[in-house]
Parts: sequence; structure tokens; C-alpha cells
Amino acid sequence: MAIDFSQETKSGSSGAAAHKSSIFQPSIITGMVGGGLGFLFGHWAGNAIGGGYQQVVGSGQNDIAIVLGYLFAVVGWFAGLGALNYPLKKMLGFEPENVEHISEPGWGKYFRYTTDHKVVGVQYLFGMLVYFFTAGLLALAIRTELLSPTHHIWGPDTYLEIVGEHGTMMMMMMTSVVLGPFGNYVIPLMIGSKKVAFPRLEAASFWFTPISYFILLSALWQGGFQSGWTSYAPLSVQQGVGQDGYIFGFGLQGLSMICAGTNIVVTIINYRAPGMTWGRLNVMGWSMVSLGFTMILSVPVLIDGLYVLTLDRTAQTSLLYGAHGGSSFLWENLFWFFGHPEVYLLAIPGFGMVAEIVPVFARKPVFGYKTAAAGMIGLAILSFFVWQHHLFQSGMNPDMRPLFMLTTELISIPTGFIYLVGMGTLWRARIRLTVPMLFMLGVYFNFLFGGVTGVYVSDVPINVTVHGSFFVMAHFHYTIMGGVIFAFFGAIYYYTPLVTGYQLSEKLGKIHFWSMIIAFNSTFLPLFAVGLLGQPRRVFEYAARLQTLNDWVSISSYVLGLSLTFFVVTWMWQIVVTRKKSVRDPWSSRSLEWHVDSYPPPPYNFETIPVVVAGPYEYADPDALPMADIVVANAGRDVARESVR
Amino acid sequence: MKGVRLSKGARAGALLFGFAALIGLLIFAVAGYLRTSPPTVSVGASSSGSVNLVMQTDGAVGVGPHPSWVGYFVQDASGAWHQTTLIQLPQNTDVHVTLYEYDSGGNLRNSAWSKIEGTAGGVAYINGTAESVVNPNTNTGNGIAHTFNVPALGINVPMYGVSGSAKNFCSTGPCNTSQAHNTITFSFHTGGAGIFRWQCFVPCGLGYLEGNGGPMQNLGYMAGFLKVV
Amino acid sequence: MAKFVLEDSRSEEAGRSALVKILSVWIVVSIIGMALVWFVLGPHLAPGTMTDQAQGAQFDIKFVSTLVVPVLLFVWFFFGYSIMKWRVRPGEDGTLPAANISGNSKAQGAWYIITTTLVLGLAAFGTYFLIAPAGAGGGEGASPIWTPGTTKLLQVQVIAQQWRFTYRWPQFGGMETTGIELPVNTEIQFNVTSLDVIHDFWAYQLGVKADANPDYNNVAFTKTLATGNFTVRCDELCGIWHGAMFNYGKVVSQQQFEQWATNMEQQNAPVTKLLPKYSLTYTPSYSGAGGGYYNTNVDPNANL
Amino acid sequence: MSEITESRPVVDEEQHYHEAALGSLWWGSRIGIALGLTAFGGIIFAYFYLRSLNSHGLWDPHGITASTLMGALILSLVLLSAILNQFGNMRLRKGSTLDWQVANVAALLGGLFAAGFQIWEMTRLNFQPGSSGYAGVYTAFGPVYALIIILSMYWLETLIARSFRSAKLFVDEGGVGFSNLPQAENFRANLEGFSYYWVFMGIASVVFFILFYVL
Repeated sequence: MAIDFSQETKSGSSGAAAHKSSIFQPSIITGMVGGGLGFLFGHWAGNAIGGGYQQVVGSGQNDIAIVLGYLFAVVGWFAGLGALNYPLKKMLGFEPENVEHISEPGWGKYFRYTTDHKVVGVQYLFGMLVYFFTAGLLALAIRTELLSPTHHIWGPDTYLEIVGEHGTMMMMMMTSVVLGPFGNYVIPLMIGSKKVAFPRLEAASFWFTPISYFILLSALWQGGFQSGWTSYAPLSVQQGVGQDGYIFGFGLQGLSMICAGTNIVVTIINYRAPGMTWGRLNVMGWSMVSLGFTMILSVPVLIDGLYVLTLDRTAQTSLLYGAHGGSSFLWENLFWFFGHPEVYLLAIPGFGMVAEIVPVFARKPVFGYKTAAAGMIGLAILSFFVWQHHLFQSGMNPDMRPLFMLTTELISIPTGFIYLVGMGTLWRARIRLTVPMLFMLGVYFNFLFGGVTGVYVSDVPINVTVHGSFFVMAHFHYTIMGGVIFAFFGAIYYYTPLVTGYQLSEKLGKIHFWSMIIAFNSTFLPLFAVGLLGQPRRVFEYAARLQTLNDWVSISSYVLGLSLTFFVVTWMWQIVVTRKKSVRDPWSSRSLEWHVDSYPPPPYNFETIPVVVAGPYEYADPDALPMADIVVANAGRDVARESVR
Repeated sequence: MKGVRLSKGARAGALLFGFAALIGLLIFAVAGYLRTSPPTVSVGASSSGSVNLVMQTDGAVGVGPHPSWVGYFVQDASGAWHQTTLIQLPQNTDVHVTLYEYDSGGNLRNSAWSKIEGTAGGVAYINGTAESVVNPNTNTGNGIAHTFNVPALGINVPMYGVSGSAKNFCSTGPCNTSQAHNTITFSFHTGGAGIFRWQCFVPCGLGYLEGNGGPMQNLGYMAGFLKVV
Repeated sequence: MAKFVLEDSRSEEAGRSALVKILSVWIVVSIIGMALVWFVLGPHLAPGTMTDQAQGAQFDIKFVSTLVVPVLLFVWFFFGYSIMKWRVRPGEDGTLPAANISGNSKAQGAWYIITTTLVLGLAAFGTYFLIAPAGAGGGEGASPIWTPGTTKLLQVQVIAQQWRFTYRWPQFGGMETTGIELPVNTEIQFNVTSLDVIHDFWAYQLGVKADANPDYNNVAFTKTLATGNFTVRCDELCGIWHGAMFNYGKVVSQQQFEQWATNMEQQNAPVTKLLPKYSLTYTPSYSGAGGGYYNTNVDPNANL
Repeated sequence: MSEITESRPVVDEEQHYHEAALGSLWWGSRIGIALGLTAFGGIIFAYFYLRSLNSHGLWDPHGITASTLMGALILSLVLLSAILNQFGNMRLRKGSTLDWQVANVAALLGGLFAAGFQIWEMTRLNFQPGSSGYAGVYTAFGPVYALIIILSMYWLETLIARSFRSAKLFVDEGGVGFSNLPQAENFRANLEGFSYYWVFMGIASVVFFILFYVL
């Protein structure tokens, strides 16, 4: 790739320079070309290196070629996107650039590597929806197979590939489901900043996800991986080249998490507006800090684990193979040392979103602000000390089980904080049952089942029965889908006016909410029973006596799918076709992000840096000052702005 | 694209087209990939009330996306060989199985699978000789190549391997009887209708850890179903 | 701006009376609910009563389920009542302030103390019922630290392999069977191991679950109390046939078991000769088609 | 609303974001250490885990290690690089930009040679990667170590290149070590972050030397 500095120099001059449109300008297209060329080069190199290896000749599959292909595809992808220009320019000793956001008109900017946090937020929003719906369709494929205990829709190998793809895509992509779209978009606005600390890391964090998604999904076409999202060794060492797709998909998403987490943490620490003290920071900000630090400290261990697995699969080390001095327990430890914080990476931003939105619709301060923050930090810290509860039946370290049972049950305390905060905030409140509020209350309803069943799975004697069964599966779907995914959809309804300038229909939103929560509970509640009655996870055949329950669940899951389809269609229809303009501050929120000049916010966010003089949640104090001294430019006029689009 | 202000109708049309394209992509993915499977070879009932099932196991199937993998070929009623492991059998019928084994052999991972089980008389005829337990240490060192194991029907038939250095060793399938092989025959009785999985217990997935990857974990090679209807 | 006055329905008194209502209804309904779970649902809970470990698991699940009832009800009532009473009716201005409460040290303190007590109590409960019944039927690794009080144990080795379980009986000549029968009223030690990848031996009705790891022996104990059938399933993803890796076993009278075992021992004698010496783990041989690591004939033990 | 606007404190926007950038450099470098610590932590965990399990007695049955001579060479180069970097910083504080540049070019070369030797050593190991637990962990460690050194040297290189290219900005103020220009403050904050990080890597190198070559 030729090094093109033109874009950087343009961005330095306050974005006034005319925008040149050319197919050779770095964009997703040049990125794909670069990625393709990189893959071809890597694949060729891998065949040159490993073509004669005994395991390659025997199996007819060359993992080395695939791994190197992916590696160079990533390099080519970023080179094609133009992401390497700035790092190379720094090697030549140029001073760092103060990034000014370019307000490039049109759609083009959404397909480029860009340093505008709002563009990255929108990219993430659509990315996340694509990833979520892809993985969701795979879930429906799983449920279709389970309609019958004996008759098969998919082959058992295809079935496990679908299971693995669904699990991996959901678990890895959804870690950014709130941080990506809303953390990146809203947090700088919330803290009154015009910019973020590391805009290029932020952009990179997004651009890791499409290639990660593509590589992971392409594994299906290469025989997939039949080892699930946990990919326990040595089964994962035994798999074909599809497993390399898992390794790279997950690994790249890990890098994305590191970039996004670093940026959000450093931004919140350093870029808060004057007067935005830690005591005034939105609860959402606290959740993002907890989330970011958890990502930074847990993800490198995952990458270690994936790396070790790659070496075992290609260089024939034996780190995960007992008979040559390794141990399959090593993977289980490395994986779950990341894997447990991982599930809180999913839960914490959901809680942050909930605690952020509920006060707006309760017209009350957050009940126990410090408790809310402590709850999220507590979850983040405890998450590092519980990983062996996934391994209670593995046979390793039985003497540690009481300890891990204790730390796991301690998790209930900070989770309880979140409930205390919710109940306190609703007490003597003025509750507006808008669509976003309904979703947040839905989170409380759903997560409660997830929470109390967490006590079952953490209790070692009960774990003997429920470990690895559908009970566990129902438990974590209640916490993750019932928690963060409901919060995600609520946040979409909440922030669509800000992000697009268009108001959504309450009626359609309510149809979506009620159909979704009923179908969701109807899908996952019976699965607790299915698990207790003895159905293990990831099976394509099950006991005939469980067919009624399984059919009920499958049909409910179709309804859930229809409900989500209803969301996509109506949401897209409203923001693309009908486009009803939003009013200013539609939810009457005090928080800074709503007090910008226009919706969507202008490229510079705020004309001048706001000086914060009050907290974001002083809804119940009739004498409270506005949160900051923002004077909006067009206060009397239409807030919805179309020019950016 | 940019700067162009579309009318409401055009936006609606574009969106609908997008949804339609997505649905098309989905159908393509499901039908074109996820639902594909090896063919099912049907063994119809013969007049005598029993059926003949003729199969061969090859060291390398030589066709398809993984020509170097071990796998089965099954003969249909017209005598044509199909590379598959999906076999349809009539219920409550005696099935006479003839297996041509062209692969070289090795040790059983678990010697318990030396025992022939679930067949008529608990025996299989290996090149004409009835045996109830195969001994991997005999057979002039050629070991066991594969086992035909149907857990739900209790069937386990191990097959002796042929010498890998035989002059007329069959290196790619489908092989023919002029090449080095062992012939294993046995009979079993199908019970009621059902779908029964079968597999091999010799770790024969060359190039995969513990020999249990690749062909061992993909339908059409060393993993399949008996569909008794 | 005119001074804002909070309406009576959101006053402190209204809150206090609401709390009294919620708590009194909650106590009554909780007691009924707990009784229903304990006495009506309890005896039907998984995994039954075929062994001491299954009984223990059933008791634990029953106990926790009973405890969960008041927690669920408390949150439901609290949320439900708040939403019903304090929601904005049509025509009301929903953006007016509500009660200005940013915290309540008594409520928060009580919450902290109650949740902490509950959680520590549950951890103590779980620890006791893990240690007292010899590991509660879970896999305890190679050298179990919680063992049953007797040394008269029937040894059953569970050998998991892709994709079937086989069982080896060191007290019956080291024979290996594909089926499993157990005598009633007997303390049993399962030695679970694998020949390839990680599997999991889940004997549902026996209340036993232990991962089958390659090169590792995982021990679990149970004592049979009643005759009947049980299901064995693989509970750790192990590849294509994971979902089909199950078989059925029987708990029978001691006499029937003796008969079955002796019979099997005779039947299997020619195969038993071919088996490797009984051992707690088995390492794959380095010769043969798929032997060893990636089929390379490199044996690290022999290599230097 | 107007009354607060009037009493609005004056926010020097440029200064505000300049300070935020300095803070970001501080935090960025510390997060770099946290990432290094956890990434290395996984490898150290693997080392001690496999060593204590010693499956089949195959942790390191024959006591073979990678070449201690090479290990010592790599370690000395990394430590030399860190010391040169610190020495340069000391000279910079005294006002000598040139000394800093010379010392850090040497530090850069030291680091690059260390990474080069590490890669070279990986091609000449006296054991098969799969022959023992030790062999596996070492095979995993080597490339990561080399990669992390190279990335660190990329960071140092950007600083050196910057000190040359921007030198004329600071000539009147006694060089980048003394200048009060925001660019100089930014440079020093960046350098401080790097040096702190590089000392951490030096300590990590000592730990790994002990693990892989001494124990």
C-alpha cells in the first residue's frame, strides 16, 4: 500500500478542505483489497513453510497457511483502510496531530477509518446489529434442530459448527454491544469533551470487528469448529482449519476490546470537562471505567490462551497435551481467567445503561449513587477471583472449591447493589413508562432469574447436577440476553433521537418490547427445567420425554426472532423512510449529551467546553441548576439536523 | 451517493430491496451450505426378506473436498459406488453386510473393541473365517484398520488392515477387488425404525491430534447414520 | 418559578404505608410460596433419590429454591407496587420532580447486612454439603480429599473415548464392558478418565458428574440406595457425536449384580487378555495409524 | 441560565486539552504496562502450572534449556538499552538534547539486536517444540518477547525521530529538555511514559531470564 498522507494534512486544517472522493481513497473497499492480498500472500507463505509437514500431508489441511493468511489479511486490511499511515508518519518524527473532526458530508465517512467518535459509534451500532442478528439466526438454527429428539435438520457436524459460531459470535462481539455504540458515541458528550484520548485506537477497535466477524463466519465454509465457544483443548487442537477462524475471530475481537477499553478509560479519566468531578460522573461513566479496566486486565490472558492453542495446532508444541508434558487444564485456566471477567464485560455496561436511564424516567436522583458505582467496581474486581467455578467438576484443585464457591457467591452482593439502586430510585418516583424505561425494567425482571439461578450454579453440590446442562445455558442467557441485550435495545430507543435526529414511535416500540420480553421468558424459562431434567448442552439428540418442553422453547424462540425482526423493520423504516423529527431533549434529561446544538450533535460536540456546575441526576430538586452552562446555538429552532447525512 | 437527497418513495424502495437481498442471502446460506450433506444410499428389500449391504473402506477417498481423508463408499442397488456414510435400511430385516477393507491398519486405541458384537452369532467372517475376537497382534502385523460400530444396535465389527507396502495397495478410492483387501462379511437384524449413528473406533484421521479429527468428525467419511425405515 | 410542592401520594407518609403494605403481603405470600416449594415441589426435584448423592443434591436444590422464593417475591412486589402506584397517568406531566431521595442509610445498611449474611450463609451451607457427603458426587481429581467413611468400595473405571463410554472393573479381573450395572446399597468409587479429549461422565440419577480428562484420573463417590435405571450422558463437548454419547445403566440387587458381573467376566475373557494392564490413566500408544501426537512417531520418553 | 453564563470561569481550551493529552500519555503508558503484565502473566502462569504438574515427568526431563549464552546476551542488550535510555533522560534534564539522541539511538540498536537475537535463537533451538513442557513454554515465550521488544523499539524510534524533526522548535528555549512549549511538554510526557514502561520490560526480562535459563 502506498503511504498517503493527504488525509492527515487535510484533517489538520479544520476540515475546511474540499473532500476528494475517489475509489483509491482509503475506505472499506481498499481495506478489503488489502486484506485479500494479505491473505493470499500469507497463504502462499504458509504453504511454502508447512506444505511438507507430516500433519499437513496427512490431513490435506494446512493450518500454517491459514494462520499466516489471516495474519497478513489483518495487516493488509488495516493498511488498506489507511490506519497505518499515521503510525508510519510518526516514525518519521512528525508531531502528534490534534485531531479535529472532519464533517465530511454524505455516507462515505461511515465506511472509513475515522477519528470522529460519533462516526465510530454509528459504525459500531450497525456493526453490532449485524453481528447480533447473524448470531441470533444461528440460534434459531439450533432451536430448529432441537424440535425433534431424533430427526435431524442439520448433520451433527454442521449442528456443532452452528452452535460454536453462535456462542463465539455472541460472546465475543456482544462484549462491545454497549461500549461500542453508546460508550463511544455518548461518553465524550456526557463528560463534556470535544474529543477522546486515543481516537485512532477507538477507530481501530471498530475496524477489528468486521474482519473478526468475517473470519469467524468464514470458518463455517471451511468445515467450522466443533468445539464450541469454550473450545476446550485437546478437542480444539484436534479440529480442522475452521478452528483457526475461531482463534483469529476471537483474538481480533480481543484486540478490539483492548483498544476500546484503553480509549474509554483514559478518556473518562483525562477528558472530563471542568467541574465534572468523579462525584458528578454519570453512572454510565462509572460502568465504562469498570468495564475498560476489566478488559485491559483480562483480555491479554485470552490472547495468551489463543496463542498457545495456535502454537499447538501449527508449531506442534504440546502445551495443552498431557502426554508430552503439557496439560489440557492449562487452556481451561487461561480461558476462564478471561472467560469469567468476560461475562461481566457483558453485564456491567447493561447495569450502567439501566442506572443511567431509570432516573430520567423516575424524576429522581440515582438512589445510592456511590452504591451503584461500588456495585460495578465490585463486580469488576470480583470477576477475577471466580474463574474456577466453571471447573468445579473438572477434577482440578478440589481443595479450592469452597474458596471459589465463596467468591462466586460474594458476587451476589454487588449485584444486589444494582437492585437496591433500582428499587430505591423507583420509590416515590414519577415513573414514565416509555419504551426505553420498559426495557430497563425488563432488565431488572430478567436479570433476577439470572441472578437467583446463579446461586444454584455457584453452589458446588448443586453444580454437580446442573453443570454443563441447559440449566446453565438458561442462566447465562437470562443474565446476558435478559440483561445487556435488553439494555442495548432500550438504549437504541433512548438514543435514536440524539444519534439520528428522528423520534421513534412509542406504539411500535411497545409492541416490540412486550413481544420480546414475553417471547424471551417463554424461550428461556422452560430451559431451566430442561436442564434440571437432565439435558446436556450442545446435544443434537435428547431424551424423548423432553420433546414437549423443547418444542415449546423452539416455537417461542421463533416468536422472539419475529419480535426482533419487527424491531429491525420498524426501526429502519422510521429512520430511513418516515423520519419524524425529534424535539429538543425529548426525554427531559439533565445529562450533557442532550444539550448539544443539534441532533445529531455537531462535529465539534460543544461550541465551548462546558463548565459543569451540578450533577446529572438532580431531577427531584426544583431549584437545581442545569448541569452545565451550555448555551445552545439554535435554542428556538428545529434541533434535528439533516445536513450531515 | 452523497449529496443526493432521495425521495421518501425511493428510500422505502431501497430499504425494501435491502431486506429482500438479506433474505435471499440467508436462503442461499442455508440451502447452499448448511443443508448440504452426503447422499443417502438406499438398500431396498429383496424378495428373500433380507437385504445386502456392500461397502468399502479406503485409505484415501480420492474425491471431493478432502481427497486424502479415509472414508467409506457404499454400493447402491445398481452397483454404483457412492462416497457416503448415510445408509437407508428397511426395518425388521436381516442385513447381510459385505465390507471390502482396503486400508492399512494399526493398534486399537482401546482393545475392548476387538470383540465382535451385535452380529448374527456374534461372529464376522474375515476372508471366510468366522471370528468372534480379532487379535491386533496377529494378522501378520497389519493391525486393525477400522471398526464398524453402531452403539444403539450394539454392533461392533473390527476390520483387519492390509499391508501398507502391498504391491497393489489401493491409494485412492473407489478401489476394486483386484487390489489388496480383506473381505469381511456379517449379518445383523434391524429392529424398529430409527436413526442410528455409527462410527469407527480406530483413530484413523491421519494428521489430526489423537487421529480423531477430520474424517472422524465429518459425515461421509468415518461417521454416519443408519436410517432404518 | 412557582414553588413546587410534592403531591401526597409521593410523600414520606405514603412511602411508609406503602412499605408496610408491601412487607405484610410479602411475608404472607412468601410463607405460602416457601411451603409449596418445600413440600409440594421439593420431592419431585432433580435428580431423584436413587443414591445418597442424588438425595443430597435434591435436598440442596430444594433448600435453595425455597430460599429463592422470598427474594423473587420481594423484588417483584417492590417493583410492581412502585410502578403501579407511582407511574405517570395519561394527562399528567411526567417531567415534574419526584421525591428527592438520593439515599437512605438505614435501608442501604439493612440491605448490605441482609445480602451479606444471606450470601455467607449460602457459602457455608454449600461448603458443608460439599464436604460432608464426600464431594457431593462431583469429580474430585486424582487424590480425593473428601472420601466416604468406608474402604469397601466397588471400583468402576469409566473410560471415555470419542464417542462412547466403556467401563472397567478391576475387582472383576479387569474386564471392560460397554454396559454398566451396579449393586444396590453399595458405596461406589468411579475412576473417570479419557483416552483422547475432555468428556464428562454424568450419571444423572446417581447424582454423579466428573470430567473425563486425558492422562488424568478423576474420582467421584456415590452410594446406591434404590434399584432402577439410570442414564449416563457425556456432558462436555467432545466433537461430532457428543450428543449421541450416552448409554443406560441399571442399579440391581447385589445378587443380580454378582451374576451379571461373573457372566460378563466369562464372556469377555478373550478380550480381557488383549487389554493393557489396569491402570488409572492410559497413554495412547505411539504406533499405528493415528497413534501419538499428530501421528508423529516421536516419543518424548524414548527420544534421548 | 444567563446568570451562570456570566460567572463562567474562563477555560483555556488549548491548555485544557494539552493537559488532558499529557494525562493520557501517563495513563496510556501505565495501561501498556498492565497489558504487558497480564500478557506475560499468562505465560508465567503456564510456566509454573506445567512445571508443577510435570505431566508424565515431561516438564523438562533432561534438563535441556535454550542456550544460556544467548539468553544472557539478549538480557544484557535489553538492560543496556534501558540503562542508556535512563542515562539519556538524565542528560536531557541537564539540557543536552544531543546526548539524549546518541544514548537513545544506541538504546534503540540494543533493543533491536536483542529482538533479532531472540528470533535467531528461535530458529536454532536444541529441542523440538513438542518434546517437553519447558520446550512448549519457551517456544511460546520467544516470539512474544521479540514482538514486544520490537513494538517498544517502535515507540522509542518515534521519539527519536521526533526529537530530530522538531529540534529547531526548541532551539531558542534550550532544547526539548527545558522548553515550555506544549510540544516539548508533550514530548517529555511521552518519553517519561516510555522510560517507565521500558524499565518494567527490563525487570520482566530479568524474571524471564531466571525462569528460562537459571531455574
